[in-house]
Amino acid sequence: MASYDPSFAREVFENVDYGEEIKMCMQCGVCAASCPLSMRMDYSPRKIFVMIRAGKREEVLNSNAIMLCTSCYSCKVRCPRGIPVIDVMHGLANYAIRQGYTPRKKTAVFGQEFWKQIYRLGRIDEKDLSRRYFFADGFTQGIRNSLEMADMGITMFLHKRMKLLPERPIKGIKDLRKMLDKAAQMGKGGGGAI
Amino acid sequence: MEKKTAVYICTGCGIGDALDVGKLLEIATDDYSIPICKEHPFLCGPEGVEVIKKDIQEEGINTIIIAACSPRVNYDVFNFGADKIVERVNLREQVVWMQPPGEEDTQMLAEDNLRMGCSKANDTELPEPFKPEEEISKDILVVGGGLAGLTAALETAKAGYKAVLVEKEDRLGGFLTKMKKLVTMPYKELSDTGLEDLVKAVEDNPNIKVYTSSTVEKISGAPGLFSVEIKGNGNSATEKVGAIVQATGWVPYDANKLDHLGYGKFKDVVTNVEMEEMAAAGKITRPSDGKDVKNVLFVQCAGSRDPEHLPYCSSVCCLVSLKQAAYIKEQNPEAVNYILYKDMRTLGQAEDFYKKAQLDGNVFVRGSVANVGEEGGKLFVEADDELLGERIRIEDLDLVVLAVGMVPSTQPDEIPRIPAPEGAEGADEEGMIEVTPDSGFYATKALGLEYRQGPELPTLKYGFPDSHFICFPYETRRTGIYTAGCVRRPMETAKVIDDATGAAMKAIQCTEATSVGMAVHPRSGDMSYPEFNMQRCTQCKRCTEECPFGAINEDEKANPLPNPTRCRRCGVCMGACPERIISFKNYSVPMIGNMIKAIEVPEEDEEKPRIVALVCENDAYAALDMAGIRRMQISPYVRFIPVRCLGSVNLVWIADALSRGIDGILLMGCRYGDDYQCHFIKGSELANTRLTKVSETLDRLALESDRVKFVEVGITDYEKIPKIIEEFMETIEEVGPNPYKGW
Amino acid sequence: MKYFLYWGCSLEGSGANFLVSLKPVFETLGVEWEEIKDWNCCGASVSYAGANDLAIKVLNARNLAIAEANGGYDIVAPCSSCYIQMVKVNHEIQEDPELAAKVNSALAEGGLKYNGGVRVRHVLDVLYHDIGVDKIREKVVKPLGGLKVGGYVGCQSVRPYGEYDSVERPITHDRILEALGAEAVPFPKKMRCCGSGIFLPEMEYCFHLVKDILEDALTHGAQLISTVCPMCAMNLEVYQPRINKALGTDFDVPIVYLTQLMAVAFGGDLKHDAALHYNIIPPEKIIQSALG
Amino acid sequence: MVETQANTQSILVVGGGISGVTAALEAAEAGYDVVLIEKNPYLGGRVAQLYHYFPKLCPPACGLEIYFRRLKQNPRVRFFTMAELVKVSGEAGNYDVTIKLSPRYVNEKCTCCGKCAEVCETEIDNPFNFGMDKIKAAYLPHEFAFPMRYVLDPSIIGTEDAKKCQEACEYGAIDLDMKESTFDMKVGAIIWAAGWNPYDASKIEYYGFGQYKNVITNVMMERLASPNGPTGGRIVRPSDGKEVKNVAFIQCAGSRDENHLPYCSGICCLASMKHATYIREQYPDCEVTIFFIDIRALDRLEDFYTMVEADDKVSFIKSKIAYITEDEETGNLTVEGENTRTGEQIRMSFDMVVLATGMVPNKMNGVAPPDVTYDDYGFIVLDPEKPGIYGAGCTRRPTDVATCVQDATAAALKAIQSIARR
Repeated sequence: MASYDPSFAREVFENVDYGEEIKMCMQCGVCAASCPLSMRMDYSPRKIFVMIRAGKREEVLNSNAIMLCTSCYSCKVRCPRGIPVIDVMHGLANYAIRQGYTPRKKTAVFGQEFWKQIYRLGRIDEKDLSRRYFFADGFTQGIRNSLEMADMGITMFLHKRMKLLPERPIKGIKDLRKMLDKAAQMGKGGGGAI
Repeated sequence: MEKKTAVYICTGCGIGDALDVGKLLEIATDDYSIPICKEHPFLCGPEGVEVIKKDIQEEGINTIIIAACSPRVNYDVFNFGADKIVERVNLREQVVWMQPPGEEDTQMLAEDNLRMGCSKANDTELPEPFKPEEEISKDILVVGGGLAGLTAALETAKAGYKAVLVEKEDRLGGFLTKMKKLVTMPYKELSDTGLEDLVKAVEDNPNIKVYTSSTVEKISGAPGLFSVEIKGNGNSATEKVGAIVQATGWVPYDANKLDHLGYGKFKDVVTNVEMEEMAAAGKITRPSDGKDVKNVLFVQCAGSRDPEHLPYCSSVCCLVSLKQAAYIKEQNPEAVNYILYKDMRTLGQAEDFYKKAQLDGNVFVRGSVANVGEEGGKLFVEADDELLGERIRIEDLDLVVLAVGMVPSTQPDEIPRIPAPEGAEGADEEGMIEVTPDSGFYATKALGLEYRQGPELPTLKYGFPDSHFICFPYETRRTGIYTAGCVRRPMETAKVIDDATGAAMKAIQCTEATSVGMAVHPRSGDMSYPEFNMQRCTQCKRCTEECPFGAINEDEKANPLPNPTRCRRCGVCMGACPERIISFKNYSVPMIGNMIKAIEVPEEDEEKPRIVALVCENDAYAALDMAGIRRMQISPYVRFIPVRCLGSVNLVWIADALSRGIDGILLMGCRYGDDYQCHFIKGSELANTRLTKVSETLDRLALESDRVKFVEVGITDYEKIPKIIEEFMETIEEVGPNPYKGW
Repeated sequence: MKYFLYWGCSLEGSGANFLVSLKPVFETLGVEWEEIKDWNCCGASVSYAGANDLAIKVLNARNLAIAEANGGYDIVAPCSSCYIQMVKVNHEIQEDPELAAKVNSALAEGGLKYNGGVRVRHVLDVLYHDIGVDKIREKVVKPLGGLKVGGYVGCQSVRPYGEYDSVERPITHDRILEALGAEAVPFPKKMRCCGSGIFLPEMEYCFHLVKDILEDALTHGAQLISTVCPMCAMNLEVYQPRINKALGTDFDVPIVYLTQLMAVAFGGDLKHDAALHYNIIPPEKIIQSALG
Repeated sequence: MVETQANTQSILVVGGGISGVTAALEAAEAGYDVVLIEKNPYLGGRVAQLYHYFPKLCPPACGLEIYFRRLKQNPRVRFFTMAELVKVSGEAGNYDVTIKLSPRYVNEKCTCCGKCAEVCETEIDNPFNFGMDKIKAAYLPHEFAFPMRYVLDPSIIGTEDAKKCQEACEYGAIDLDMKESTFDMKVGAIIWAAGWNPYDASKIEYYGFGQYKNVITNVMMERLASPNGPTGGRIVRPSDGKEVKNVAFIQCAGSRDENHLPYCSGICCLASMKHATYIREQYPDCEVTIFFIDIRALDRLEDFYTMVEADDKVSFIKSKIAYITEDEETGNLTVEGENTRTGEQIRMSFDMVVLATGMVPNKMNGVAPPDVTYDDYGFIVLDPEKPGIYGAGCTRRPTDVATCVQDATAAALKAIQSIARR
């Protein structure tokens, strides 16, 4: 039998971006039904919220739900209590990764590579991003991934939908990094991912 | 008064085309020798009305028979003052709009309606309002000095009337005295109880006389004439009042019956009432060791919404627990409140306080308690968490608060027993039986009414002396006595204040109406009242037993002692009386009897059966009009006679009718049973039970009991009416014509 | 009418046909624009996996601050993801002074400050409200004679704020299609999500989302689908062969940008102005048959 | 000029619904003079449109009949239909008010014979039935209409049709020259009982009301079930008139929703349960599903919930529905939600969906003197500091009929307190 433990809820309120918003949830489930991928989730967003209240830390931070948000905003638009469910889910994803959990590793890696590149260049270089993403699991897997997706790359290339020159860092990249570092420090729960 | 009667027949709205009006006029002139009989193409038009007014002025007409549309319309046009008798004969809705024009049967129906009208007008007297020797008091007695009672008294006084307030405790305030804060409009934050100001306002008001540490010993009399004996502090006083507001409040449901929730077993399991007292007294601590409180769990619906305990919802507990959770947070922001609920019931704007409680970080768990236990000096609760979908355990609790519900102060701890009447089921070996909630002998003592039907207000299921009616929430079965606040329905403070103000309004209104001899709801304004011809009374007690409002007392010899100001003018007593000694100036047994006699009964060989339908004038009669407005066709053989209430139907009418050759009698009344719609509570039900006794009469006349039938007809049942009539006509067809025809 | 045009990262790559077609369309409609100096990525998609919320806000605030300091024209974002990121951050900064202070103390590290003085617009907003369907209709020289187009709205172009169109039943996209002479076929799933930024890592799940959308559009008679979001375009178009393989479907629906159709209708060159040859599933035939 | 005999001793009651009529009668029967105004051509307001009351399932017409009889025989109440309050000034005990009378085009000579309707050719959407059917432009609002008098719809004034009606009337009851008029009077207190409007369901776009024929609102359901409704009381699908086999109710359609009405409308749970009984009475095999957030049945009304819940064809699912989509061929509706008890995704098909829309209070827009306070949602607040004008019924809180009547009775006393006579 599960024991309620309010400490995790408090942890979420204090350390997760938008975490305190879940206080207002009245468990109507409209978010779950509005979510395009909720049927793929081990727990619906609504269920995640009730689990946070119950203190199910491991289950929540390990759940694929917090990584499967497509950012479609349907939940936020409909929530009768005005909870930005999407932002809470993003916050949880970020927090889980920060805490060393890796639900949906691929998405996590993709996201982290994405951010790293922003931090490095200030912009995204799509081909470089996908390369890094493919090779995240080491070289051989990288080759395998690349080959698998090669046809797509080539098609995109043939249809002029791939930037040929490698992306250069923006001029103000140094300042940008300073800003991001500061933000990372000041951000909720402190400490960014980089 | 010396009657001068005139008949006016309107030929408008198709009446003239469908009927032989000349023939109708003849009947009035010849059969009823009415001096003035006129027809007019547009009687309700200015010219038509002028004709009547002219006759009133020049001929001194004071009794006017208008044969035209239904009395439900043009009531204002045909109102010629209180000193005139106006009788309306319905030729439009219930004749020409329902029957084919020019037919013989249509004409016969119209003629009978006119005859009945003439006969009725002849038997009608102008009512004289009841004026007692004693002076009418307009003061209001308020029993109970809680929020409801204080409000009722204060609002009464503010309107310029005097109030007498009786409170059993030594200080005013009732449950408010135990409360720390209130949640009320606009439900954003907690607010002060405002008790001091309220009590001060009451005590300082010259129009309010306050008795504390006192109870009402007994109340005799009737609206406008109540005499109240108040006992307290060793001495007693008598007050004369006109009407009464009972605001005796509620008691918390007995938590000792909730041991499955750990009450009594664990010191730190308390009720919301004990919690409130603790909070009001100062700091909320653990009863067991006086230590600080950090984790609290509220169990909602503790006993409420539970068939084993209180099947109803106590309405206020959700808000109360949210309020008490706020106390805990005020005391220690780090504290955790769990609210274990079935449904959060924060209606209307109160939803805002639910949101506040959420914002404060209280933990809401939808589910039900499985077990309450103790471990290492701390409580734990096991529950089925509906939304988590599993059995959960909440530990380390300092306090478990049971949100117990409200029981009306009227609900007796032990249900009183009385000697069982003949053949009653469920009587014990001593022949005693539990009284039912709707008996005047059921409720806990609060008023001590010297009423033949018992000392207290009859209550509904669960012991609330509430109204049975949705449209008339202040209706009680004791005229001039109204209930307010949580005694009649569990309600939050905001509603208590409105409710008490409304009850005061009703009480004041009753004294005003009584002072001019008028009836109160539902026959508001009616000046007539029943008069008893005592010489012929056989002390059968039917009237005193059957009056739905306990209006009639009894002397030791079982003679009825009427109390006209308690009376609602329904005529149930008139219907009950086998000796026909009860009558109103404008409504009596002979009057309806004569109307029936006025109906022409064709010879058997004419094959025109005759049916008399006695219909409730509020519902069934209106439904018939609707049928007419919709131009529905029904049998032309039925003669409809409106009655105040089916309960006023005296069996002698049935005998009269049958002995005159009427083939069948139909009673059209309101729904009875648990969800009865009769505005005189028992009327239609009584009519129905009395019918079962009619078979004797029928046997005596050697007639089939099928000839008499009771049907429930609601006001919107007009679609069903043709079928009802048709079916009855078929029955009559089967049993054949009444052998008494032509006797 | 002058705007900052913030096209973001993908319009230089996978969404190139959007940008190529947008420029001549703006020119025809007399929309003046300039690029935000040294702009940076908006941090859309799943960047939250790598950064906390404040960092992402600051990222956007930098673009807003630069725009504010250099004329403060409305920023128009063709990419729905860029749009939603910026408009969201902009709202939150404008409504929450506490947040504004935090953001600015981070911006200060690079000597920038944002006062909340800029307005962020979606390209649909500008086309519909600033320019208007009448003006668009005027400019049409080659009406898309009854071409049945599924105007796919997706998510981020209107949700959550619905500043310029209904969040549940948007119309702007369809009205513009109609102004071009095309027929906007109604299909309920036009508001459902395609998988957006997590499509690549969550392909097998997102295939189903795209399948539902394409099916719905086709069953309601669409010959091709138009969109205003590079991510939608990518997910709906490029993965079709894979979806067919994975789910046994046989999709071959051209996915074009609204601006490509506009460029064509405005009489632009199919290649040079409308960049139709950038499309992997060729829309030319269908479009030309419509032009007759 | 209308003669009201009103003065600073009189009470003006605005709104002739159950609250207004109650307030007027309770005051009048205590001996006070009342002027009652109603903007519709008949009294009774919203309750007149109901089929049954919960929990007794009895017809409102029954109580109204008594109310109207009390009104008929009480000389202290003067009432005006098609009348609106347009101006108020002054203070408690001494208000100057202006009343606007809209033309009915039918005068007191009307006998209700119905000839005008027979000849009138123009048909209009029946306002009494929320436009679910048509009526002649010369019409009696409904059978129980009080006062019992016809009305001409302004749309036919100046047309041949109107002239036809006039010629058809044998009693000179049709007066096409009637004009809008106003009159002033003094009153001592005002009771604002202007009632409520159903929340506009089309604003909840994802439910498709107004787009999908078989998505209706709770107030429309009352008319569908009423014997004098558009279908003669048969509950059928608007799209094809078919009998219903499977109906969904969506609670809190707009209520308890920060995007719409943040408050709870108080009555919708019981109304939907009542509607379930309507349906079950007509169709022994029809399935009913009620989607809710919390079921709110206070006090003894819980018994009604218990009774409906016991019906095995009625099921309650805790879920806020997120999507309704229509099958264009069949007109059936698919609803999507999450069953929050089981966590399962709901995809259920129904042939009719009823939206339990909430109550929006009618404010004293434009006419209110400064001393009326409203809460955040436009409900009138009873402020002891500001006597003279009192809200009654649903202008104070969204609530049921019984509470409205209690509240209106209370308002009557408050009004009496603030008129001069003592």
